Amino acid sequence: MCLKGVKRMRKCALANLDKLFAAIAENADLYLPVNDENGAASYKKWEEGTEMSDALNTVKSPKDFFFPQSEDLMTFKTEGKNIEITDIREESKDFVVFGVRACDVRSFDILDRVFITDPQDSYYASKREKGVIVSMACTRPTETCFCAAFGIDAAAPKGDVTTWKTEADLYLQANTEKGEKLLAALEALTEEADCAAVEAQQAKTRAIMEKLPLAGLDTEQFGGGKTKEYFDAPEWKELSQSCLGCGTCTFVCPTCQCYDIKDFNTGRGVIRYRCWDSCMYSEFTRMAHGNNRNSQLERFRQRFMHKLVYYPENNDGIFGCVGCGRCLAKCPISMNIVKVMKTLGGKKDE
Amino acid sequence: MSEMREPLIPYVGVITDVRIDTPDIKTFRVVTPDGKKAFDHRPGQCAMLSIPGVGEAMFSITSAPTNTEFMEFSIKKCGCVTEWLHQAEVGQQVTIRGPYGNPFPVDDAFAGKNLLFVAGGVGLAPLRSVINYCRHYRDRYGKIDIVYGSRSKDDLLDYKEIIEEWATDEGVNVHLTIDREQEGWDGHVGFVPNYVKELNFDTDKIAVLCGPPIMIKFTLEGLQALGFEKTQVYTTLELRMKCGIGKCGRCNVGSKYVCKDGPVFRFDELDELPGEY
Amino acid sequence: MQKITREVLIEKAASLLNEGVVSGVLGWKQGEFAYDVTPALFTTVDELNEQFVWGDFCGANFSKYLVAHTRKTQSKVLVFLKPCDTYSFNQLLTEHRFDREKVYAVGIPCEGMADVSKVKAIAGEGITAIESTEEGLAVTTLYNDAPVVIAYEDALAERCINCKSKKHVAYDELIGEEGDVLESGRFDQVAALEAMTPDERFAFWQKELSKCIRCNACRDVCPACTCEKCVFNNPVSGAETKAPMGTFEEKMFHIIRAFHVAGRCTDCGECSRVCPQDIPLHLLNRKFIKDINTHYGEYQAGAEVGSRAPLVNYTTNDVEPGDVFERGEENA
Amino acid sequence: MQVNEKKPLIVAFCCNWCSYAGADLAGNNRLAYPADVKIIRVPCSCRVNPMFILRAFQRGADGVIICGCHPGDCHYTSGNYFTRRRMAMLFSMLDYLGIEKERTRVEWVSAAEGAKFAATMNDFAEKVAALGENKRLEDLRCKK
Repeated sequence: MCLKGVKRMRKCALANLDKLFAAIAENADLYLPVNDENGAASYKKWEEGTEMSDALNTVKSPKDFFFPQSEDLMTFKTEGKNIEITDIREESKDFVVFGVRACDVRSFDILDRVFITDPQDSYYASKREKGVIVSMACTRPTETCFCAAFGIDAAAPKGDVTTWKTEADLYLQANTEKGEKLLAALEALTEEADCAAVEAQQAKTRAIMEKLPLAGLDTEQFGGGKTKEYFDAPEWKELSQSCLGCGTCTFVCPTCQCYDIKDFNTGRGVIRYRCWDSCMYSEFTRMAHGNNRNSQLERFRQRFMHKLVYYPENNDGIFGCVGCGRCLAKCPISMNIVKVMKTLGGKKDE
Repeated sequence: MSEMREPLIPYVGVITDVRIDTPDIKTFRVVTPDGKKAFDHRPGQCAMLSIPGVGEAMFSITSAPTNTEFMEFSIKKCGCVTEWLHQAEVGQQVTIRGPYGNPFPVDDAFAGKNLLFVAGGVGLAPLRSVINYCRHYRDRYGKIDIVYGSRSKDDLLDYKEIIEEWATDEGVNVHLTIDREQEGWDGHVGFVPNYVKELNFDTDKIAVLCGPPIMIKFTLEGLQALGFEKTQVYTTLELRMKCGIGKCGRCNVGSKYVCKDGPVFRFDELDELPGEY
Repeated sequence: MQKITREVLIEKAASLLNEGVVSGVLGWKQGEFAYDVTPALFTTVDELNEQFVWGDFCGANFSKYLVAHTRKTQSKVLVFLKPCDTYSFNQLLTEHRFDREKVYAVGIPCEGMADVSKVKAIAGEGITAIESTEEGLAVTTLYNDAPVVIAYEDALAERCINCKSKKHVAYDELIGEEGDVLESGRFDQVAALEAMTPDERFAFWQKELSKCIRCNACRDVCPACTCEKCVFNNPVSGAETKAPMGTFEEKMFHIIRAFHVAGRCTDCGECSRVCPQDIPLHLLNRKFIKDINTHYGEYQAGAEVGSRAPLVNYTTNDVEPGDVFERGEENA
Repeated sequence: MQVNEKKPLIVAFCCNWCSYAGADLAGNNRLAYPADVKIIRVPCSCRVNPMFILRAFQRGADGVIICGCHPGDCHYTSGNYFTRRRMAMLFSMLDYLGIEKERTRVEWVSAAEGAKFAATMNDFAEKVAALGENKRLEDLRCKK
């Protein structure tokens, strides 16, 4: 939000962006979206000469920074009958994630509500504490975007610092103490600015948002307490029938947080690590005595019910989806949460 | 960093006793390396045991909280971890973390009530904790009935303790049954749900069920036929778990996480959940 | 642009449904956007009329769905097969993976499918409509005033640029004209990689495979991957892994995945199509196909039902493992 | 034998009927071959799953050699013919991925060829040693 008088707006000429990045990188590791040769963006560590991607978003979400795809938790040494446990947690380094979109910023709130509630997950929490989120407002949302359905304003993302990239300048505004600290360190490279350019850009973006094909997607009919209403809906059969049961949607999703804990025997000891897991996988809930979600229909339903009903039920009505559109773009069979919402929600109008 | 206790990092535990209960169930006694109980728990709570390199699994703590010296786990051989444990000898170290989950409401809903425990097979393990807790604080509860059944006499868990201690307690009635006739068995023969119906219990009590899903299903129906309300019947669920703290997503059923919000549920609470357990 | 229209296919499907020959139709269903098409089972003519789609984004291969589908039902299902799909169809039949009696296969010609990422790269983001015209795909976006017309060859998916065959090798009925097996340049990229130095090849694959997020989409979509329990899912196989850990696991996964389908892979290209990270997985499969052709004689999996896959076969004078490098290079 | 700072670790899968006996014969005849060759006995060379080879590299092997009966002499009639095809395909794939082709080998060693066994191992160990440590198929976790 561009609030005159309340928060200070700073700007930095785009020509000086590299200097700005260099200044940030002096005190912390700086990560920003970078294009590969096919134009697909992913977060990379900034080095001299790294060019920030203009892509709308990265293929993988930035949840990796706090909840990496795989992460060592502890190690064991066994000798005879004895076990020695080593806590391998280390002090995380300060880091800055630059250019996070509004949808992904919201995803951190969603993950926080899982990992930073009692009992706190110290692996996640320590990284969250050390990480500074610098968000960037969207200017060219695409057809798969539907963040507005979840009350997210793509033109005014949250995060520790919000930035807007205009033709000539990068506008920066701090939202938190961490953000203030970062901007204070960049004082020399930025100058006081007014909000006019930002407001003009926001108006333009919001006008596009209203024209998006998925604008007006209705979330009203979902939320906590709707388990009975949707769980046995006959539509699940049709929706799930061609699901391959792969983990693409889960792994590109910024809010999916199911994980597995596994042991790896290195020959010298055992590393206990955790890695992303997917409720879409057939062995996710398999136990020695059976599986409580045996069919792909049940597993498919679990994923969407969790995002649309179970999560909001436990978290003050906040949905477990941010409308980033990654699953829409990447699902091998083009089945996704929007189709689920429209199919399940649509039946109520009839 | 390390001063912050990370819930996923376990303690070291030592197996100090292995009791062979049935052909496929052993009971393990676990303490910390300095001989103490690893942590306090409430009846019905669980703990994560693991063997590094093999895996980690959730087990109900079968010993009662009133036992302040050690914890016991009755474990049936059925997967990687349990098979490994069954080969373990006294002195073997394992890792342990917990306690996890909600206990039975022994101090509120159960207080002053008559209690009926119905268990099948290894389903006695979680109930043993609460039964012994209630026996310990005998004056806080009314009459206690225990219905326990298994495939055969040899498959009855804690048989010695049941006969020598539970059955001899004042106000505790033990009803044992086995599935099929067996030489040397002059007790009741038949499935647990039918036996519960035959015993025709009064509805002035709280019932607690644990056993195979099919037993729970029919026992609940039997109790309802006798006039029990779902609000009077408790059970404890078992689902695949990895983290034990309601984060990894595996034991999620509806908006509940069995490891955190369960494993103890009242049947009217279960009605609110989708039937995926 | 496809030569056969949607209406022709609907007419065929509707008449077979109405006659009671089939009880369902496996076909493509229109999604939210012009390019997002979901494989679906249609059971009524109304559904077909409303949602069935056939066009330049109908890439999904239905052969694998027949495995699960023919198990569930007693009646016949109609399946539309593009030429490349018929190879997978035959290969699955060779491996006795579905009941041929329960399938009514309709071959349809294919002019090649468009790759939506190529379309996006040219027309930009924010696609609101795509129309197939004589000149090419007319793409309307939020940010362009007039539709951008993309020539079909510029939007063609990689696997279709190197289409190996327009000939249907299996069908009960064919709609449209039969095509021919083509001389494709599908091994050119493999040969180009072979011509590199080992260091360059290693760098290439290291870069590509390190992108892997182990979503298993390549495996789960593959018509050759129909094991009841995949070795990578089986906790007792010793190979169960879920994440690309460190430096090794993703190489292991992709080598073994390709190896397990070597000699059975029909080169349908679904693995590369679905990869969310755009890893050119077909280059692994094609390497095996090329090697098999070079060392054990030309072999096209799925070309005929009942043929013996090269890796479950042998001759007494096969090439020695130590000699494949030399001979491979001669033929490169 | 030329030795770098670190001796190469070599895993040799030997078929029970020919090559393992060949190794035995090499030992009985006091023929020297590097001690860093770790022999894994398998019932037939075709028991060697490609995954075994990759796992060996993951866990620190610098070279992997598969030894079986001579083609035509398989105890199970045709096992080694299948091995020959499989390994040809696998080795070619590893080479395609940029993994040094000298790190893998298949050799046919009969029970009578103790000398060949020792010579093969010496030669293989030398070639692998010249390549240095296996970096391209390593798992860093196993080196911690």
